[in-house]
Amino acid sequence: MTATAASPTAPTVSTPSTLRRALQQKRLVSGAVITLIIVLIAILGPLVAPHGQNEVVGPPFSSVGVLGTDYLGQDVLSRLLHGGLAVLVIALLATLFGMVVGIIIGVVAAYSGGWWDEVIMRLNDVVLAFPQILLALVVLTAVNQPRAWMIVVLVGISHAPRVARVARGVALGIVSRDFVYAAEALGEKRSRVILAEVLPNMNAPLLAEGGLRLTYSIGLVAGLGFLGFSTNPEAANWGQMINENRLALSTQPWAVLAPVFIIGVFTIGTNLMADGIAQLSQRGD
Amino acid sequence: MADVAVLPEPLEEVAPPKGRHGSVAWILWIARRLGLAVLTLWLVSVLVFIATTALGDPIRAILGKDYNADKARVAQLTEQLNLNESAVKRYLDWLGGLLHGDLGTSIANQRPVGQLISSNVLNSFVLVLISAVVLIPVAFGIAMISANYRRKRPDTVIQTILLALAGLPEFVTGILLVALFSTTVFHWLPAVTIAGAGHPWDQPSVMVLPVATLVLAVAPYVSRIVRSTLLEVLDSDYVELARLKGIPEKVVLRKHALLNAVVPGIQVVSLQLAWLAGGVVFVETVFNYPGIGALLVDSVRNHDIPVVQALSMIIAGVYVVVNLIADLLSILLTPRSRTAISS
Amino acid sequence: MPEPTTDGRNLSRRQLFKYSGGALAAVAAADALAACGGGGGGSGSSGGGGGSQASGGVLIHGATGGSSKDTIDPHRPVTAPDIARVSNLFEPLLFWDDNYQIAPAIAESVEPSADAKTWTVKLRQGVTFHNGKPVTPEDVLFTLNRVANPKSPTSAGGALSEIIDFDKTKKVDASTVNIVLHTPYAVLQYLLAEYTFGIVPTDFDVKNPVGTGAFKYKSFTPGQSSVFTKFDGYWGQKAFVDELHIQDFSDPNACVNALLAGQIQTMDNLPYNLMDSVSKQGGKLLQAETGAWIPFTMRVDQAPFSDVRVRQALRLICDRKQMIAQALAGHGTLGNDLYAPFDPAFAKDLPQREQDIDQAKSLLSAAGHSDLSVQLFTGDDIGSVAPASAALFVQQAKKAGVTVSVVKKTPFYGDDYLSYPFAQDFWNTRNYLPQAAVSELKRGTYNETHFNNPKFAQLIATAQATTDEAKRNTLLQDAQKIEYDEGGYIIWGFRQQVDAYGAKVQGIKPSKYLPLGSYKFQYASV
Amino acid sequence: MTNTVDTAVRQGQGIAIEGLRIGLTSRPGVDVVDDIDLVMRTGEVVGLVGESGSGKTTVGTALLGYTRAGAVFDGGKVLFEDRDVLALPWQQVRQLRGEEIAYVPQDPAAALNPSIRIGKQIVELMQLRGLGTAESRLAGARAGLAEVGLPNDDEFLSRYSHQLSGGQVQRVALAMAFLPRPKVLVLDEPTTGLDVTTQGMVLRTMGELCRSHGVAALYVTHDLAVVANIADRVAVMYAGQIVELGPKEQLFADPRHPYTRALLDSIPHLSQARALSGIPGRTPAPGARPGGCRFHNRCAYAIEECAKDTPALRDLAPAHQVRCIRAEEIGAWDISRGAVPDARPDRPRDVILSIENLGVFYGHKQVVFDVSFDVAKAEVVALVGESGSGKTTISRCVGGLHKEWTGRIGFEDRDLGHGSRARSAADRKRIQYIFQNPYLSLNPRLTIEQIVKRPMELFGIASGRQATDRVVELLDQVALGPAVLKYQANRLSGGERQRVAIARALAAEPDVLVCDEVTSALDVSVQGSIVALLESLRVERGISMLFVTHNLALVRSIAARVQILNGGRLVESGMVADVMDHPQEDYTKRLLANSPRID
Repeated sequence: MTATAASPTAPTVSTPSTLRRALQQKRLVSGAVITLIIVLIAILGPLVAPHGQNEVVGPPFSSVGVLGTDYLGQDVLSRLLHGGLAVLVIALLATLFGMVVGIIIGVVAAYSGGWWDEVIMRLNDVVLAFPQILLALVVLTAVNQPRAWMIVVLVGISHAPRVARVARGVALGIVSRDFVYAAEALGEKRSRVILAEVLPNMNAPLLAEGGLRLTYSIGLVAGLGFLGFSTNPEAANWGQMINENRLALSTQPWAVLAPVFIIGVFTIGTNLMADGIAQLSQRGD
Repeated sequence: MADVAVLPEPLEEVAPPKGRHGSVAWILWIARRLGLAVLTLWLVSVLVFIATTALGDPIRAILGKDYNADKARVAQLTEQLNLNESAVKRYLDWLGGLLHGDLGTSIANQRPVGQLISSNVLNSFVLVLISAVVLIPVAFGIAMISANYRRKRPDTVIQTILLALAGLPEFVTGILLVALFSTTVFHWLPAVTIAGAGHPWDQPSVMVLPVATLVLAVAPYVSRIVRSTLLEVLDSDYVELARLKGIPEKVVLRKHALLNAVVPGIQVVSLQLAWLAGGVVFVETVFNYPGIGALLVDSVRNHDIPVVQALSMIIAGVYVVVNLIADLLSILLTPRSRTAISS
Repeated sequence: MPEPTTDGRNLSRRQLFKYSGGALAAVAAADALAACGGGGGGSGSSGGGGGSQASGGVLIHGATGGSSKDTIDPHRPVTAPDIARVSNLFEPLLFWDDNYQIAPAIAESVEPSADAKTWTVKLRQGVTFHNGKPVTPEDVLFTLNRVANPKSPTSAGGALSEIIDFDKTKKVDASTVNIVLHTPYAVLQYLLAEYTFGIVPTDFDVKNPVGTGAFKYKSFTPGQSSVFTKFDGYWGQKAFVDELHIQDFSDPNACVNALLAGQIQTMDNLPYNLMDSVSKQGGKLLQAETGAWIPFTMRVDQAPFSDVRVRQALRLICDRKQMIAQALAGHGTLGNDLYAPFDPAFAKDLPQREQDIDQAKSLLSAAGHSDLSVQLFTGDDIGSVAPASAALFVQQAKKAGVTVSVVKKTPFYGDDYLSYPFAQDFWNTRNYLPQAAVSELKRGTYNETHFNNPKFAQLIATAQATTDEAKRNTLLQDAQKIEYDEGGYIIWGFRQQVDAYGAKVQGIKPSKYLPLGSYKFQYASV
Repeated sequence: MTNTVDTAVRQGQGIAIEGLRIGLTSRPGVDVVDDIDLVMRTGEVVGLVGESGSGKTTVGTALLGYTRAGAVFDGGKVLFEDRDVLALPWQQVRQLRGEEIAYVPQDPAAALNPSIRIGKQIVELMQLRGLGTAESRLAGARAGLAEVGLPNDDEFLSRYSHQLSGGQVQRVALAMAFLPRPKVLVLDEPTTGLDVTTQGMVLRTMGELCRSHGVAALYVTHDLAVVANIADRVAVMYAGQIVELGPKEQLFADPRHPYTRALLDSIPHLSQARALSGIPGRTPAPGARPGGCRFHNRCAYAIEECAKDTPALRDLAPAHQVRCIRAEEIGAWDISRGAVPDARPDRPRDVILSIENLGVFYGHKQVVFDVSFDVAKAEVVALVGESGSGKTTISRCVGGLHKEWTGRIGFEDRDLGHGSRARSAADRKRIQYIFQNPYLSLNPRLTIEQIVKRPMELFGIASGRQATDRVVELLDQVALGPAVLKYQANRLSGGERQRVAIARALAAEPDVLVCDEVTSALDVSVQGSIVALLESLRVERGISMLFVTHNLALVRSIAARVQILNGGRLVESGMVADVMDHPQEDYTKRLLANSPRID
């Protein structure tokens, strides 16, 4: 607030920078901290786990160890520490994939407008109306051993049409802004208009959507495990742990509740972050 | 088309609403939307057919261990599924049957698919309907309370609880509810659905826990969306004017704000309902509820292709119809869109 | 595990081929078996309690594993709920009793000729179908034809269809049928006692199934439930309850919850880890030894398993005790790579194979596979024990330097079933000859290991034609020695059957044959 | 200046604000408005004038005991009939609102509930309060609508706000406010965004109503010209304080505060071409206001002392108060100061852009019919019309933003393509378009440097380091320092943004600038400086301009020729001075008559 005197026309800083505003956002900060903690657990967990992920330490569903044992007598705490990274990485990649595909569809539809918009969104509706479980099972049947990228693609594809809807909605509000017309009047290429003018302005709502999608991804990756769709059946994996030990909820609840809890906390973290980002974007501009 | 929308040509003198011939416009609009819905369903049917065809040789999957031992069944199933015909012919036959309301015959138990799935479809429909009836006032009520206390303590508490609930997988919610109300702590409610030959709701207490689980799974999301829309509306000029006019806060919230926040709410609720109709596998599993989610998983596992196809089309149909209704409601509740159609 | 083996020895002394006497003898046998089950079982079950059982009421049985594929066809049951249904509506000529011994049922006796080619079936008098029609030889012939028609046999009738000579098989008089075989078969009674051989009338219609069981059909919805009512004209002990419901569950947890909430009275196949919580919350447990096994299968005609040293090495790698302790939560008996433990011919004298990593390593290196790496195919549709034991095997193999990677197939019983080089499977209790016929002979329907040993086949063929039990048992033990040394199965144990029922239920006794006292719900009261 | 609470107000005549201060909840000690004393007597219209950020709306709603979220009453009173509105329990305040003190909103199109029929909205308050019967309320609503010159049949009552035109909505809002017969009326920029003819009509209606119903009215606006037409007394606000207050005639004839004078200097006049000037710098936001006189850092007359103490509002003449220590020293002021001669009609024209028989369509709908005119080198041609006249549409066709047109647009000796993608890079480079709203026309994610540099890179004018140097040069030309290079647009004020937009246009080194209402989103003081900037570009660079505006007075200050449009057709065209002073067509005359004027 001191620049005013120097030059009469030099603008003063009326709004703090985005980073500073982000740090002032309680939701965003607490969400980021929670998320970071879980991510750290997932990354560093294998290093500090008391046992190997497949090491048998006692009878099945017994109270041996901090969180007891699971259906095979493996240590729940160790599996919890081992089983995060794969889930998080796959969920993250799947979210990214779904977001990218969805955003491309949505933005292209919004930017093209008119007839193209109608056709693209109609086809999008068709995909939305198609039961996802069928898609999952087709892929399941088609391949012997699912590879990680297939899960990524499968989960991503289930996100894409939904993201596309959101992205189109957001983009519609931007493609009609004058700066986009300004770029067109200059004769910018369509791809550049989309990449340089439209997309950067969709950051905040898309980040918020991404947070939400990440949450769903984790649920979906876990759900696919339920259908027998996981890359490495014996490796620890939060989603699979829930399914493997579901039967023991009443006898050895930690085998189920621990992964549920950690996924739940992670979800809250990412949701808080998404929420904070959304609020930030509302206050900005 | 986008060009038109951006023209800074505000406040043009608007023609008065046109009278009777608005109904023609409505019929045209509905016809167009129905046409699009049919088109969507047709494309879905193609996808469903391709997907079920891609599932591989259904007979091996159906007979499993018995494939090599039961040649007669192999021949019989080949006959029944017309596997000797070309895929295009099979698709056209199936589509033709579909249009005549003939869903084919289940491979798993040789019953007409229509008869086989009708009770499950009805069960799911009722479950979703009751859930919706409970969900809508609960979600909107919570949103209104939360918006009323915007960013004060009660709002924060409610939002945190909703976030936590949203992070809980629904089967965990279900299992916890069962433990709490049926088996471990209290013994108030039945744990699972035992329908016998009738319908689950013949014994209304059976419906309580599944409905509660579904509501707990969906309400947080709906409520959060409605809350944020409400907050947006509460910041609007017309709400400010209503306050400056001296309208009591309760009336402002109920009449001025809610009326305008309800439309995005409808869209969210409709999406969630469409999802519920096809995706309540976990809840149906936990409560042994005989609905279409469980039946679909089951049929896919059995490679009961006619049933899978029929259920997929029903789920797609529900999605399309619910969307159509939601769009219609949104337009009816938004005077601007409503009058735009009739003029 | 001493009790079951003792039982086996006792029973092996029995004269198995001849059943005589009428209803009285049957009742006596049943009593004797009840005593065996209660006393000799020693599995800690609380039995049925006996005492005064009240009539009336409805028994709802919860079963997992059902689906819209459910059937009520007496000759095509697949899943546990199917079996529960057909076991109560229909009855075969003979029963497997609770101790896995042959007992008379609709047939008073079934006796072979000296060459084991002609079998004389004497029907019990006064047995009627649910519609009141008495059981006649024509019905038996109709049923035989329905099950084992050579042109389209059911999967359960495959073995029968290959040996029965339908041209010569005939009614002798109003209560006698002669079953004539193409080739000698000394253990036909085993096949006739299976639950898949329920006798049905000549005008049988699966839409309104009529049998001779203690319950008669009322309604049936695949994947959901079926309702049966008490059959007042039953020839044996009439049911206590008025109605029997068999309710499908897709999730065992839901089933347990229903039991604890008092919504159902019995459930089969209780997951082991839920035993504690059921008994803590007032449910009762029913435990029974079985001959059911979940083997690893190695294709003997495909490298690296074509080398017998590799097969033996993998058998030595398997820590059987850990398998039982972890995959079966301790509820199982040790396996010795041999099946049919209740068969009188069971080769119990062969030394118990134990984990021996050093021996395994040296075998592997001798075979040139010291850093063996193989894929193990498994699937959820085999049952929950399979993926668990697969996971354990991966760890055990690591100790011997063998890399096993698990491939989960969905469905497992799909196109590739029977051609997996290294996989898993499950088998229910069966005696040796019928089992060997389907899984260890070249023409066997389920020869998943592709075992094809001429000497073995010769031994089996000779045994089939040998009516003298002692001689036959010697032949079969020789055959088992071959499997023990060269076979493609790793049989690490036999699982224990655990079922649960409500506190008020009485009269259910453990059975080695099928869950919940072989699903004989007529003995249960609520 | 603590006196002046009119005794009349104490006795129940009108309403008075006394020592009002409103702060921010989030930043204690920071004021939004401060030291406000203002009286509105019965039957009197007081104009409250200020630029954006001055706090005028905050003062307006304070009369109803209302602050927006985030603001809080820090002190002072609002006295109404012996009661202090700010001290009353909220139930009573609510009771006052609407019935006694009514509010007419800024943007009635947004302020009327889109989901409630207007008939219902008009009577809603009375219905809730149980005033009158259903019939009497309906009759009142009909009478009120008739009073504001609107139809009052059932069909009209059952319309929704979006089915009314802007002027109609505003008059409905007026009728709604007047229905409960309030004693005080707060009008918050009620005519912003309306066409001049509509604005004139609304203003007349409002004036009549205020006088006939004897209400005390506060008219909040940024438009001095409007105030000149309607108010009895005028208060000028700057940075949260009233800087000058006096009877209208006195204030316009003899403004004593430098800010009032600067404001008046930046207003274009219909009757003469003025060289407009802006006020340098920008209005400080709450919390960023300087100590001492809040205007001192932008004031041409400031001396050292001005920065020391906040001056009080003091009496200069009866009823004329000013908040300036140098009010007596700064000399006389003449409204005609700064007039320049109109462009000379006989100057030779070298036509660069010619529009011939232009017809424009949106789909099947034709919106512009057979328009022909041309633009010469270094000449500004104004396109003037009300909303819907097609002026912007024409400019968009010229700028390559709209494709569906017939006829010919000639540039030098060749025809321009339909839409920018159909034009050569050279044509795209040489015709640059500047948008109306600088808040929308700059990509908020890019830095100013990136924005201004882009046309140079695209057209191969400069790149890299060289381009950056050019950017600095251009920013300097539009009076922005190099400090803004790395800023994003959201850190600039509206005027600064519009300068960046102009710099972007200049970066392409164009020969023709198409300026679409480039000043209408800006405050008058900013408008003045933008106009001055454009004029200098024309003179120095010989750039031709097509200047689209609704503001006739502005045309006089900037353009040589004018084209008057109505309903997509050219109504009148010619030299600005000719058209303004001797309009031929009725439409032009009506436009001129309705334009508010100070002179």
